[in-house]
Amino acid sequence: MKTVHVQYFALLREQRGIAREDIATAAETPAELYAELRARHGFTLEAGQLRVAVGGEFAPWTLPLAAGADVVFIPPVAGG
Amino acid sequence: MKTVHVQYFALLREQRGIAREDIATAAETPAELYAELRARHGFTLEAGQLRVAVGGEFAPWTLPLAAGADVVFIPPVAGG
Amino acid sequence: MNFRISATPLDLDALKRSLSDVHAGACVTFEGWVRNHNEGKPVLTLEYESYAVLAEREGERILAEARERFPVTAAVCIHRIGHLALGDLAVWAGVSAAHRGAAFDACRYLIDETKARVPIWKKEYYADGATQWINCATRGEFAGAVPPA
Amino acid sequence: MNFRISATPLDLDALKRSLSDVHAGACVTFEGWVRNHNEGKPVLTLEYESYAVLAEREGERILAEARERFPVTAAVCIHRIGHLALGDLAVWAGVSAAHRGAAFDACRYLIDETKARVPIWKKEYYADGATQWINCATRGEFAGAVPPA
Repeated sequence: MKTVHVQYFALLREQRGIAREDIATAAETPAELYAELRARHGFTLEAGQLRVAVGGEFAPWTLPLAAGADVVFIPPVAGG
Repeated sequence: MKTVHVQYFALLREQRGIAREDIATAAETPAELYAELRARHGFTLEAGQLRVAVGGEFAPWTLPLAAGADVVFIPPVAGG
Repeated sequence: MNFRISATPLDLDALKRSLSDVHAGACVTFEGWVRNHNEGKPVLTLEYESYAVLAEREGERILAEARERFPVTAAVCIHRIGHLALGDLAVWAGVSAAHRGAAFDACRYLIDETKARVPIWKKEYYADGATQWINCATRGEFAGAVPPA
Repeated sequence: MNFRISATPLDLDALKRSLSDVHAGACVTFEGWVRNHNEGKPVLTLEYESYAVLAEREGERILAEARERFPVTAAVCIHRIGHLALGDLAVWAGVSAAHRGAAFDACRYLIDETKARVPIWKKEYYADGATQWINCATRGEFAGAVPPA
């Protein structure tokens, strides 16, 4: 188990009810982490609709998750 | 012979030295009128580089020229 | 009139406001600025001249064509005449539309057609003292010019 | 930084001045305005939210791409966040260039890529009391989204 820092935005923030939390997890990748959080919080967005950022940069879903990582799941964007 | 009113702009105005004049002419079309004026004033522009307007509207070079017509020969434009 | 020839500097805020509309989600503007060079020659200043009555008629036709071709909310184009200095605004075209594609395409259409068809002439004054009426040294600059019969 | 997320209204005069350059003959700007409808539904107000640190990084990449692809003099893009009312300015993109083709193309590139790639989200508030995070009800809105392995 390690702890990672997760920030939520937009629909994910509303569905979670908070903007950030620390998660103790055994997930080894962002993909595993999102599956875990989705099951726990009932997020309606599927992973395929999201991108993920780790440490403030877009990252592959298969990136090994380090302890202390800052993770953001990015819902479909809609600027403009 | 009839009299027509000619206005000059840009390069034609500078080559003629005045902005407008009344011309007594036997020319039956703007094409004939321009040939006459070009010979008289040494305009460097060929008719093929110009358009012509009669009465404030673009007109064909073969339009019959009426007495009192307002004629403008239009050098290559360069707005913008 | 939404196409105008202006002998005085333009009020850009007022022009922009004239495009406002709650149905519009996109606004594209084009500004033509006097730049310090043209085809490699240093330009000091410019003079624009126009046959205004025909310029405004032809300009209104261009605006009507843009409104026909593209779903726009509003379209305006103003061209300066007179002496202009480096950096001065020579022409302003603005379009609002529900969506950005139409706004970009219509604005581009306005300026392209204005440059090709509207009786406005530009004289450049160069650093070496020479001057030139642009496009008058070459043939065939006219979209739609018909040689005399 | 030439790409910014702003929680306060934009100073358009200052933004425009930041594009000025004696080498530039063309300036194209795009403004995205809050409009009163979206896909047939009456919109009352909007809320934009952003993951600003990544938005500004991705935005700077988009500006760098535009400068690589098109011969531009300057390029700037600013996106608002927070609550906006009808007619408010949501995003401003401006490009100056020696020639108008590059200015139009680069400005279009900026806004297209910003909408497709920058982490900004829009919530619409409708006249009937409903709200919606745009693009979240459908899949596949993401250019470049890679499903998890």
